Amino acid sequence: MSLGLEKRGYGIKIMKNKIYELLKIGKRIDEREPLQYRKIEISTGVVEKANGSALVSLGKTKILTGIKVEVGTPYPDRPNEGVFTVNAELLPLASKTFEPGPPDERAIELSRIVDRVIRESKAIEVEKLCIVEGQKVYMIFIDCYVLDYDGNYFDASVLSAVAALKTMTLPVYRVVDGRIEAVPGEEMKLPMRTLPVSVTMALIRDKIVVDPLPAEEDVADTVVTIGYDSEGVLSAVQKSSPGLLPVNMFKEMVKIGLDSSAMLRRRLLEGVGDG
Amino acid sequence: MSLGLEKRGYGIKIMKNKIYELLKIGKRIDEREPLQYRKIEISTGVVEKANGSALVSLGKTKILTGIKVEVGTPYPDRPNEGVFTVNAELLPLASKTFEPGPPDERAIELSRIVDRVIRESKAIEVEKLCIVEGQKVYMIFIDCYVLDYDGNYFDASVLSAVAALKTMTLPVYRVVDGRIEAVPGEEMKLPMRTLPVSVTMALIRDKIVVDPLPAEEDVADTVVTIGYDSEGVLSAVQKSSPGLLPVNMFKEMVKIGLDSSAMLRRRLLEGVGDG
Amino acid sequence: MSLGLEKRGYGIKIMKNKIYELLKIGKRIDEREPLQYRKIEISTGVVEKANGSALVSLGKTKILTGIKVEVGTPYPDRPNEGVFTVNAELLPLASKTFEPGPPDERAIELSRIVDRVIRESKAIEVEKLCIVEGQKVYMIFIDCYVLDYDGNYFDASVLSAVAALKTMTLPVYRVVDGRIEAVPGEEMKLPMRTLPVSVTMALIRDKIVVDPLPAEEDVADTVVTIGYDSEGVLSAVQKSSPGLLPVNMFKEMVKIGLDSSAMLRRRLLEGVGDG
Amino acid sequence: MKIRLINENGLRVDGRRPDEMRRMRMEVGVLEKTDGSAYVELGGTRIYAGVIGPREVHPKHLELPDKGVINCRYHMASFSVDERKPLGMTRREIELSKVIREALETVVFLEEFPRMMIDIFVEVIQADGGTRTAGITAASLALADAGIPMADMIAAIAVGKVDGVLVLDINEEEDKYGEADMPVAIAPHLNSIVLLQLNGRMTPEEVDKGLEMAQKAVQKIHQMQIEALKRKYRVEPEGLET
Amino acid sequence: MKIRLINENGLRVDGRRPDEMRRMRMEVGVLEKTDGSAYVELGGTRIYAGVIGPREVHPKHLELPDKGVINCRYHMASFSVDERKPLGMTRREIELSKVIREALETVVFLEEFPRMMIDIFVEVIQADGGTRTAGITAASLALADAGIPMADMIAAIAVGKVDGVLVLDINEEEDKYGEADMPVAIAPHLNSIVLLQLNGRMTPEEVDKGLEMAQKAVQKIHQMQIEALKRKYRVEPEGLET
Amino acid sequence: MKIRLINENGLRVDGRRPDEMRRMRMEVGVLEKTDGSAYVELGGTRIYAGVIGPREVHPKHLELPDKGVINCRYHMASFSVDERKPLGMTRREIELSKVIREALETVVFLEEFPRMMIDIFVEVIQADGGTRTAGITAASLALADAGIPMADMIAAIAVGKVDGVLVLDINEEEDKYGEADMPVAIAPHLNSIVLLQLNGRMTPEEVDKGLEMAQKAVQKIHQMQIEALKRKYRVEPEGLET
Repeated sequence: MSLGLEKRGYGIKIMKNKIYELLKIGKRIDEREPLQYRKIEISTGVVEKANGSALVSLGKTKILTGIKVEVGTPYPDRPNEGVFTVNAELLPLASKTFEPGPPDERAIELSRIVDRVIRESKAIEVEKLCIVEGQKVYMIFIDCYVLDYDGNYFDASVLSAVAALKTMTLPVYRVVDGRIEAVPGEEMKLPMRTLPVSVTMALIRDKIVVDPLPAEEDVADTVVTIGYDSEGVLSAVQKSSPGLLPVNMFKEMVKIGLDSSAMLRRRLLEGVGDG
Repeated sequence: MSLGLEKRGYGIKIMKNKIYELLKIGKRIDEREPLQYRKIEISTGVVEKANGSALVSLGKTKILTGIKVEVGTPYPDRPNEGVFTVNAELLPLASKTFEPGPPDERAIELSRIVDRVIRESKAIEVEKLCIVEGQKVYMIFIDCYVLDYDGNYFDASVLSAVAALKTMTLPVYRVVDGRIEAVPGEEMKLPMRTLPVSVTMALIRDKIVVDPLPAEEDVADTVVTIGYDSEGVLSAVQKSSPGLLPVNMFKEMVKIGLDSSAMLRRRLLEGVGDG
Repeated sequence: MSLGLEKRGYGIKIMKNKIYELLKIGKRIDEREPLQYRKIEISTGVVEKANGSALVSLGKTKILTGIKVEVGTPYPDRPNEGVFTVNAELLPLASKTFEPGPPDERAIELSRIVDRVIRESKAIEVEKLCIVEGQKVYMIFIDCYVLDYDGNYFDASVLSAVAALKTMTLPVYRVVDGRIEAVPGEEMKLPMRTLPVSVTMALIRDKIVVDPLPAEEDVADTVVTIGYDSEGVLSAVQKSSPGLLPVNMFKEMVKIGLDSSAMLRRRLLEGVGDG
Repeated sequence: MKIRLINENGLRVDGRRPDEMRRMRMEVGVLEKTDGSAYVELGGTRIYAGVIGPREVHPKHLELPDKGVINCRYHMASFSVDERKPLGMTRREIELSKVIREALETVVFLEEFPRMMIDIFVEVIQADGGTRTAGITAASLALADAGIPMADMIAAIAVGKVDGVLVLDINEEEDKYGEADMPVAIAPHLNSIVLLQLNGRMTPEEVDKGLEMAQKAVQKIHQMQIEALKRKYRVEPEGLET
Repeated sequence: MKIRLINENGLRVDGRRPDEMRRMRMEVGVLEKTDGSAYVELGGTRIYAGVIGPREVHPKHLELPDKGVINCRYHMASFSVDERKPLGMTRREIELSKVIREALETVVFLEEFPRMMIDIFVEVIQADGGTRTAGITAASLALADAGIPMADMIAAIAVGKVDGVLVLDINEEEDKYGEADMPVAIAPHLNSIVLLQLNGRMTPEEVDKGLEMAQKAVQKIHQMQIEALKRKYRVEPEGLET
Repeated sequence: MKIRLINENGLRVDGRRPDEMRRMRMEVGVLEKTDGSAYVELGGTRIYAGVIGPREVHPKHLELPDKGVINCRYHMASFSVDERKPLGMTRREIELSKVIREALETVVFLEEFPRMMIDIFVEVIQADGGTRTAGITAASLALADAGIPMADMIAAIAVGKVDGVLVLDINEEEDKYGEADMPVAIAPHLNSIVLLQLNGRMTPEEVDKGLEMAQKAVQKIHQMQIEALKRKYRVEPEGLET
């Protein structure tokens, strides 16, 4: 069951007017410009026990992604492809609106968006993650934890997951007497095709802002996240909030997002030491 | 935990008197006679993706059963028998008294009664559903969904499940190089020994009615479901409601049920195109 | 989530004064001396379907442990060791404070303490429970049910579990044509190194009592359980309640517990017929 | 199905005649913390039942203004059966909790407990056939022990069919390899069935005959229940028996 | 990915042209116990939607003083898909329940139902592509059938890309082996998107073009919705059609 | 158990002396949305703790009229351990949540928060031994940072026994292959233990000696806690350090 509980009373209307008046003169409540992201910080390799990890700050929002690699069985219809899964948790210390317990619909939506941005852009070369066809493949578990939530966990999680993927290492396996074993001391990088990023935008009346704050999301008409690969091709879209999205406003978002995605990818490359 | 929450206040007593007065002159609130079923409609093959399916209406009660076939491992103590399981769900759009979430005790009781009527009558020749002894057998998943609930989901579910079984097809497997594979284009019918049906009766004071409406169940002293095979042998009984059931009234029910079961089996055969 | 809900109002304070005044003259509310256990009764072999079982009464507290043996796969890093697990359930008929449903934190703590007392004392010679190295080992399921709760389920559960282990029998397996089969009529005892017991003590101001009653636990500053093996070596400690435990009081407890453990072990040996 | 369940002398696997019950033992007031309790042994089947209440309904929104509610849990210990039962409630246990509750609900005067709840816990320590009927017999005793007013004290037994013969009180082996199992609970003074199930094939005549066997047995069980209650509540004449 | 989804004549696996929808059938008022209901068939996709409410919020603490709340469950029958779906809600179903709820919430006048709840149930009987969009189309009809006041009646369709070609209303095979799936729900009179997702690779230009295809199709679907409602509510002129 | 944990020079696998702690780093106020927070690093162990509250009790029926309630969750990230930890709470995490809560509850003046709730969240980002003790040290700092009045500020450390030698602050390898692990939390000004567990074999004398080692270490850790708090709350003299 999905239950709608957004409270939109008079306070929201006053706030919306205030935010909109600022936007009309190209300003936001935290002094940013409409199409400006907050400060991005990326640290990788922060959890040595993980095969890959990255802590990403986007303003005050903070996401930690860790990746674990196991060896498992491929899906029967994809016998020579590795497998990956994405999970996201909204830790209760990240926000007073998050609760402990099994992932709620927001956490599930987040994990599925991160998954989609990565999967549909074909970022991971899964066909290079086969060890023994039909029997043994790499299984990659990508787990994102929201440590601090101050809006836009979508883009921060994608950055964090991709930074962790880009910097992770996998053990190398060989087949000995029909059994696989890790080659001691050998490791490999994850083969990747592209570096997908996502851009989240809020529509406030006729104005679009990127990387919205919670207050901006509260007053927004709607919120949209778009994933792009390195060639500027879209790999995922999610309208993640109720509200009307005029078709022309969405077309505008696709363009704005494309610009932002290039900036985010540059920051990502710098952050993983490839910039 | 099983929790009893039936509310039986004054309204129920007035209703009971009214229903009983009608019964004394051989009438029911919907104009039926005491031992008359509501209109039965049976459509099979309604879900092409299922191996078998049937939509059954019993008055305004509507049940959709779909069957999926998989290949699995037999139980160790029955190495050459196929396996079947029955599940039932009370969809929340079928009644305002059904709630989304995991099956409650009513749904579990329903699924177990349908299972018992089929299993104990030995309707399915499970010993013909073995592919490789001890290793590979057919697994048959019978899933009943209550789409509309206007009383007596027991008999309607049994009819729906048996109609789906009777009209389903199974892929034919052969063993090639120690592995099993489906023979392209070949299918077989499910081997069946008998066509079990169930008859649900409500006792209202000293009167018995078949196929009770919710209002009749509400005022009934108790409700009993009896399963019969094609030879008139009982395969299942369930008193599914609190209340006193005098022994002689139950004996009467066994007889009434036997008559109704013959009628239901005729309707079932017509419905599956064998009538 | 662990939620603290102990209610400590004025009633508790009055009770605490009363209990403490008695303790100052070496008495307890049930006439025992501070370091005296309640009456212990041990019956073994009470459930024939189990491989081992024991019903233990400690005053009015009653624990039934049953043990089932299966054959399973060893852990990869312990290819030639058998496996055992402990589970504990607080049956709702044992106390009005227990609720049906999945084990709560108290039940989980109990099962983990019983596990620790047994596991860390190396009581079970797991390396003798291997059937085929890396493939087949004995799996021992120790399930403790609290049937009646009148305080101190820790020590009673350990007694019950160890009595069941000490008197249980395991089937003997042999390998025939690469498959294992039970040798008909042959059984063996569980190989054990030591007989661990636990001693639970409550601190009430500066007084220590063993085997506390619920009323004593309610007023206690804190409660501690210590496990000992046959040589008087500690294998487990658990402070299982909030409250301050002065370091010297704990050192005192370690000594008191050692004495009580010897008494408990004697009772255990009598109870299993080895005394 | 080559196992023979009735031998050439017409006797059953455990030597009983078809209409013979296993040894049954009952004791009332066996638990310390419930408001009523009982222990029932029927052959290898062993069961504790405990009743807590009437007490406040929890959670609150389930309370009824004009009558009490009954909660019932039938639960088996993991080691009570041949193959270890997984922890948690199986679908079978959930179904049996329902039919046992409905049987007991039939005789309890719920109108006397508006806004209250009565919890009934049936714990199967060992299962050797007939656990639901022995469980009802025990729960009924526990309710009586708790002083809950009832229209009648329910007693219950299972009838079965093995090798084509109707038998009383089937044990697990008969249940497993036999043709039918029909558990019956009866309110004896009201001459009415309160629980009835059938798993397996029986003709209408066999059902009739089985019910009669059950009715007779229930009279005896009911008598034993009364004895068990008397044993607990009897004013002991000068320190005789326990 | 050797399966060819567009043949030499530019036709799709089921013979359709790229911009051709599958046969769509709608019926309103198909369920007995809901306050509003609808059935939608789109090719092999078959969906029931039912609306219950407005009614009291349960559990109570979820009620809002100034507006109503909407509950939505998108659920697939176990046999609706090629490989049996396990019982219970998958993560996919939970996500789709959220986006469908948000789409519908956008147009319902929630302020008119303070302290009330509206339940929307979407049951997928068979899934052959486009279940979320057909589900929204059905749910929207069910809301209208229940008399819930709405700013607009939503209609929805998926656009996809297969073998490099933009196609309308992709079926399951196209979804599985194709390059992209873009479900779109639109409030036609408000000319606004209310649900939008994309799985798969599309250039900005393709997204634009796909949206235009969806907009056109949605107009048709909206018309069908109105026809379906009319069929139910029309005063029949002397016993014509059903 | 052939792994040697103490070498010929009496040094441990990571080169430490038996009574030597690993490098410990603490920082207060590291999270944005909690009312108090801390980060603690102890060797490879890394932990965040956050405190939310006092706030209204949810669900309502758990509130106490005369004092506050404390909720505590100790939780490990899936990748914090060598073998990926499954999502959800393991039995170990549930037990540790209980003992950590009880330790903290001992010193918080709960009477000052009638009808209120304080949530304590301990998140283990990487586990290299001593997570529960480092978690308590962090949680205690977070409580202080949140301004919750406490009788004392708890500090904690684990003592262990490896190759027969008592060692302070065992790391994961020592925990795995060693003989005993004894986590201890102490309220230093009250000179009392607030958490104590032992897994493994230790003689009474070793337990005594181990406790003394822990007591000494706890004094140091407590001092570090005070420094960490000062760093945050100090009025910075003209732009010095962070």
